[in-house]
Amino acid sequence: MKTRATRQLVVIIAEEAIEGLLTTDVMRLGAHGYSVCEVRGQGSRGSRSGEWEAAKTVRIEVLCSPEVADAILDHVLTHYFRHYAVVAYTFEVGVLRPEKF
Amino acid sequence: MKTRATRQLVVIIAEEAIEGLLTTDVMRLGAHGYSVCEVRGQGSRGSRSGEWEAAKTVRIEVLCSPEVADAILDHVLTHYFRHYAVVAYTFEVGVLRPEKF
Amino acid sequence: MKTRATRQLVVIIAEEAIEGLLTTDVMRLGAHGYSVCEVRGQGSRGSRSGEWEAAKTVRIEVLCSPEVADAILDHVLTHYFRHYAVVAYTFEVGVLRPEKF
Amino acid sequence: MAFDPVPLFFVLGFLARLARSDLKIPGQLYEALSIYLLLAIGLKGGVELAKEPFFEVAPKAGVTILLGVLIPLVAFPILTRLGRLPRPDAASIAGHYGSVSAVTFAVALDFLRAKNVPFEAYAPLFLVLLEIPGIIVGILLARMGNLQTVRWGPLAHEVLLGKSIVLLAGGLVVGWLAGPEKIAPLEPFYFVGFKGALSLFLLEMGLVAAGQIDALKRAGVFLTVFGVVMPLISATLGFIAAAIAGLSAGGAMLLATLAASASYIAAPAAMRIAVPEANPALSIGASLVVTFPFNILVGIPLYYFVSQQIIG
Amino acid sequence: MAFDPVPLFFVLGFLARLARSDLKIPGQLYEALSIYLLLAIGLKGGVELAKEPFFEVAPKAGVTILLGVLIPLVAFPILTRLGRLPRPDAASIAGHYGSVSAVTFAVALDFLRAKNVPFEAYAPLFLVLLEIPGIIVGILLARMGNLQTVRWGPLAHEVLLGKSIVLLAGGLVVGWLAGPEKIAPLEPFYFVGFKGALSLFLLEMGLVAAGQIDALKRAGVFLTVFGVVMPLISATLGFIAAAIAGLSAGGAMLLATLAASASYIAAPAAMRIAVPEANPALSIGASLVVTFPFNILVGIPLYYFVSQQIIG
Amino acid sequence: MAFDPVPLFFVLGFLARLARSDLKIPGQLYEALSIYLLLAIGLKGGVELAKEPFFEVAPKAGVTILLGVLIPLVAFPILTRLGRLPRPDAASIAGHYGSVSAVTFAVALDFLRAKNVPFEAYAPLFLVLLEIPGIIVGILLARMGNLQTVRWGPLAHEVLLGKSIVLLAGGLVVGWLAGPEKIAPLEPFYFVGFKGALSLFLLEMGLVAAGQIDALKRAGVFLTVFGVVMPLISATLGFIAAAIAGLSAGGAMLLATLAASASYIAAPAAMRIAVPEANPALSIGASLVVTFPFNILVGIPLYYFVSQQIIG
Ligand SMILES: Nc1ncnc2c1ncn2[C@@H]1O[C@H](COP(=O)(O)O)[C@@H](O)[C@H]1O
Ligand SMILES: Nc1ncnc2c1ncn2[C@@H]1O[C@H](COP(=O)(O)O)[C@@H](O)[C@H]1O
Ligand SMILES: Nc1ncnc2c1ncn2[C@@H]1O[C@H](COP(=O)(O)O)[C@@H](O)[C@H]1O
Ligand code: NA
Ligand code: NA
Ligand code: NA
Repeated sequence: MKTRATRQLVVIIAEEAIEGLLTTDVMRLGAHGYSVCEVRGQGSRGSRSGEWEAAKTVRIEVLCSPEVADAILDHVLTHYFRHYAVVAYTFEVGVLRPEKF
Repeated sequence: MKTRATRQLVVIIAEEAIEGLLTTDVMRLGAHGYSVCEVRGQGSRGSRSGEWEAAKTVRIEVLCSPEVADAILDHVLTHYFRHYAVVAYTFEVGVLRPEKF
Repeated sequence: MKTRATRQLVVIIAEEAIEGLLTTDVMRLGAHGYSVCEVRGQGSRGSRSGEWEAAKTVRIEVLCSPEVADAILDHVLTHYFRHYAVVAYTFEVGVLRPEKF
Repeated sequence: MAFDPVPLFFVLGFLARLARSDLKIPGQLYEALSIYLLLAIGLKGGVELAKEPFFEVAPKAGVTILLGVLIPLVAFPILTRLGRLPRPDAASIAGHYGSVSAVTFAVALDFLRAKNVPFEAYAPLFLVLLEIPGIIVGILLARMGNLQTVRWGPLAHEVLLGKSIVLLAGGLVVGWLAGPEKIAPLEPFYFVGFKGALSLFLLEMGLVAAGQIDALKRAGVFLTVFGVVMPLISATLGFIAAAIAGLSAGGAMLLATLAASASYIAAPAAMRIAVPEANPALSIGASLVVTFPFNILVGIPLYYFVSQQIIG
Repeated sequence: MAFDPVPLFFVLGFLARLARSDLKIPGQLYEALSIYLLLAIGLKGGVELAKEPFFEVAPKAGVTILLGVLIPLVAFPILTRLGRLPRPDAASIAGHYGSVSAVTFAVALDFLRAKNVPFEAYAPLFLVLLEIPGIIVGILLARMGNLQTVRWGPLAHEVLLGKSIVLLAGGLVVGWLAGPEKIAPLEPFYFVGFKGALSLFLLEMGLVAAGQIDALKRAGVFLTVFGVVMPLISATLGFIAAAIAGLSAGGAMLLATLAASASYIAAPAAMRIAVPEANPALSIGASLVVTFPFNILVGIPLYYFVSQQIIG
Repeated sequence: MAFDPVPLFFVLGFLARLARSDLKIPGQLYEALSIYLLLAIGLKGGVELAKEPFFEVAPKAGVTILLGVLIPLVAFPILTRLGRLPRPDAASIAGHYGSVSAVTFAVALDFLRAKNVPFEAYAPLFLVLLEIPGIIVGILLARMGNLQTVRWGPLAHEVLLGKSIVLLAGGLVVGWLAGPEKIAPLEPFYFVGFKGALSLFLLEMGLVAAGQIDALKRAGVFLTVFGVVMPLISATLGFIAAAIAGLSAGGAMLLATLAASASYIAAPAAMRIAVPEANPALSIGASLVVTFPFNILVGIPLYYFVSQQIIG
């Protein structure tokens, strides 16, 4: 397998009510893009079926540099973890066109 | 990049008919949550377009400890692989709030 | 945690207009399956909300051998990166039933 | 010659998918239309049921349930002996044919209404009664000898509280409790629009059925033939049951259609859980790709013709 | 006795979900129906508004806004003193009850139309006017002392340009600009089909409400009782406001229903952003699982009865 | 003054999105409505087509196809010479303007019906005939000299079996096969509800168009002007074609509207595959953000006025 440049993939799973806040913050912190998909799920706050406005959950994925990844995760930790249903994780991936991220 | 606590992300792609069985099993085996999204796709059993009941496929992702990940994967292997359209994989991720998973 | 056979997961995020071309190519290059989910997002070409035909984006994930992963990524790089909205990355995962991929 | 447009919509969808058109079904439109159709059928039946004395309906209901038990028992030996299918596959397919297709029923209803043929207006009750027994018989046939291996809990759930039963039976109860006068303001939505919604749903069914053509290939010649012959056998049994129950020509045609129809929603879901080793491609290939179009295009006019000959 | 089918659909959905049926709401059908209902309410109101002189409507609008400010101010001390709830939770819940539920209003409209009771046909204007003030008062109650901590920008956006305000107010303006004659060809779509669409939406609301039963458990006994008593208090305030504004019996009943209803769309979204430390399970448990069904099943007939006694 | 509500819905959606309201289009509602509208247009046209002798329609069809070939040939030099656009962009945009917008046609149809203006009722046939030629000419213009670089297989597929062609042409055939009497029971669904569904779709188009305002910025001043001037040129060509074909005033207005309209569904999809180096922001900015609203708000009344002057 070829060796490729690496970047971090940050994934944030959160209630849809704060999707707008989160994506604005993500871009402000230096990411160049993100992708969102709708999920349903279960966690410590019970089940979130996605059937109506307040029960929607989104999964946001951001491909970015390790520095931006740190900034995003720290920001999520300080600003959102306390009061919102949020899960976040990160891992390293090999990318094409690393200069894009 | 900061060093973070790690956990396993387990992903199971399966026909929707067994979503209820799988998520119940996942929680019983020690996971504290999961997220589900709907996918369409193709595999050894042909194409699954998701257009009607029996052609739906879901992607379940579970963030959990390595032990729980092993338990889930072994369970899927013994109970579902033989008769159902199932794909499963796992990888390590860095997480915030490791005690949650 | 048990040691497992590894494979590559290749993820391609692209405008839906070329989903058919991409999935045909992916299978032709040796993959045995793929899963697609619909996303919305933002990138260098601005925001893609997914609301109407030309603004749809898909996320294609392919579990495959490292060789096939290389072939897919190289193909995407040569054939699609120039003119289409495409993001692609890859990482290693532990799998069950490695012979399937 | 003027064709009935409803089956034409099915043909349009079928051909579009065969030609690999990019016409796609929004999955949630499919779900929305099926919720609508099931509720509309149930409501109408419930309103009518309110008018009937119980002792008038009960024996007919009994005969209907027996019919649902009988059909899979007839289908099973055909599938194992003639078709040489393994027990789980044969049992699963038998269960599909014992159960029913609500959309096939809807097309038959629409057919009779267009021709102004009278029928027992509480006929949707038959649809509700026929959905479950066939599935249960199918599962029992698959598990004969080792019933303890079935996960009965989730299964009972799946079967008794499946979407179609809840909507049909729920609609029946709502229609029954509300009565004709209170339901009247819902008519423009649920009844005047019915045929149009049905036409759109059949377009989608055409796309879905053609999308399963691979399943048919795996099902093979025997199951293709079975998918045409079995509805004829079941319809015959349906006519006999109708005669015993003393139904009108219209009612007999509806019961024959129900008998002839095969489930492609409730039964597949139940069988995946109860009989996972049965290959779903076989039952879906036969019921959805052969029997469903056969009934829509050929069966319904045929059962109508027969009903007029023998009863009308 | 013949039941009104519309609330029965809610009960059907509620029971289906309690029984853990696999009947699911296609999320986009839910959204489509809510867009449709809000537009239809707005359009109808706008057409009627075009007929009214401004000075006739303005004072009634003023009283309505005052009502929206008053209700959370009444609810808040009940929640902090009697319920011993922390300030953010009490304020958030007060905001939910100060705002309104468009679907509850739609059911009340349908109730009056079915009984042919006349009412101020521009009543949807009250709905528009009542959505926002309660939410703002709730946020102010939560943030008293430290208003600078609120992210006012995104919040103003969320509140003033939320889906329901845009559709209701937009519908009002379109109806008002187009007038009765030009709107007439839209009648079959937006008005004749209204009750049917409402019935389907209530089926979905039944599923949603029963799905939030856990939230109610977390909300506890006090909030369950509050969810029944508060609408009665608010409805009383609504009747007083209606008397001051000089509304007809029908109009008074609608204003009482609006006052009694609690928001479960606009308010939750605004509170998540403005008062994140408030537990959403509490407000949703009370407003959606208790107050919404209470109003649909008991409140509306009750407010109607009262309106006929005191004004009719 | 009373406004026509249908364009007002577009304005409402447009303003809501510009104000960054959170009002969102459920993607599948958009798809469902577009399936519905295309089928309804096709069906109606098919029913009418059944009444016409072939030799009456054939020459008009021929003129229509020529019109579809001519428009991109006129647009292309304007785009390359005046606009100094690179060949692929100019060709792609020319193709968009050679093809048509079914929704613009639907609004024009509704406009004539509201005014009771008679027109050739098989006009949807023109819509079907005009969708494809313009796209093909656009692709040929882009690939002149190196036609072998085009992936013709997937392309032919995309163009000939695209959603809109299948639904329009399929509806035509179903309507033609079924005839007026058999289609009658589908009227409440497909025709009485048409204007309402169109109003909802235009609300969504308003949101979509305003969401593409960035594309317009990238398209620049020249393409903004082009988006207003080109429809006027095309409409003129449409009127000339109508005169040659001997259409009535209503029919001429419809053909002019079709000529003036630019594709934003079929053409973008085809161009992405056939001419990937063309920047889609340019064609979408012009066709969707300028020409579509221009036709809905100004063009259609204008073409109507002109048609009455020169033919009516
Ligand atoms: N362990 C987990 N694995 C995957 N997703 C999770 C997990 N825990 C929570 N989630 C997702 O995050 C949402 C909020 O979680 P919580 O705040 O724990 O209720 C849930 O509805 C799930 O969609
Ligand atoms: N190699 C693969 N990569 C990603 N998804 C896959 C792969 N193989 C199968 N799938 C997914 O799993 C489903 C069932 O696969 P199968 O059982 O192989 O038919 C497919 O419909 C795909 O959604
Ligand atoms: N850094 C990123 N992380 C995740 N997704 C991205 C990123 N950049 C772009 N995307 C996705 O890829 C699509 C096309 O990107 P672009 O070509 O940069 O406009 C966007 O609409 C996003 O869905
Ligand atoms: Na049957
Ligand atoms: Na209130
Ligand atoms: Na044109």
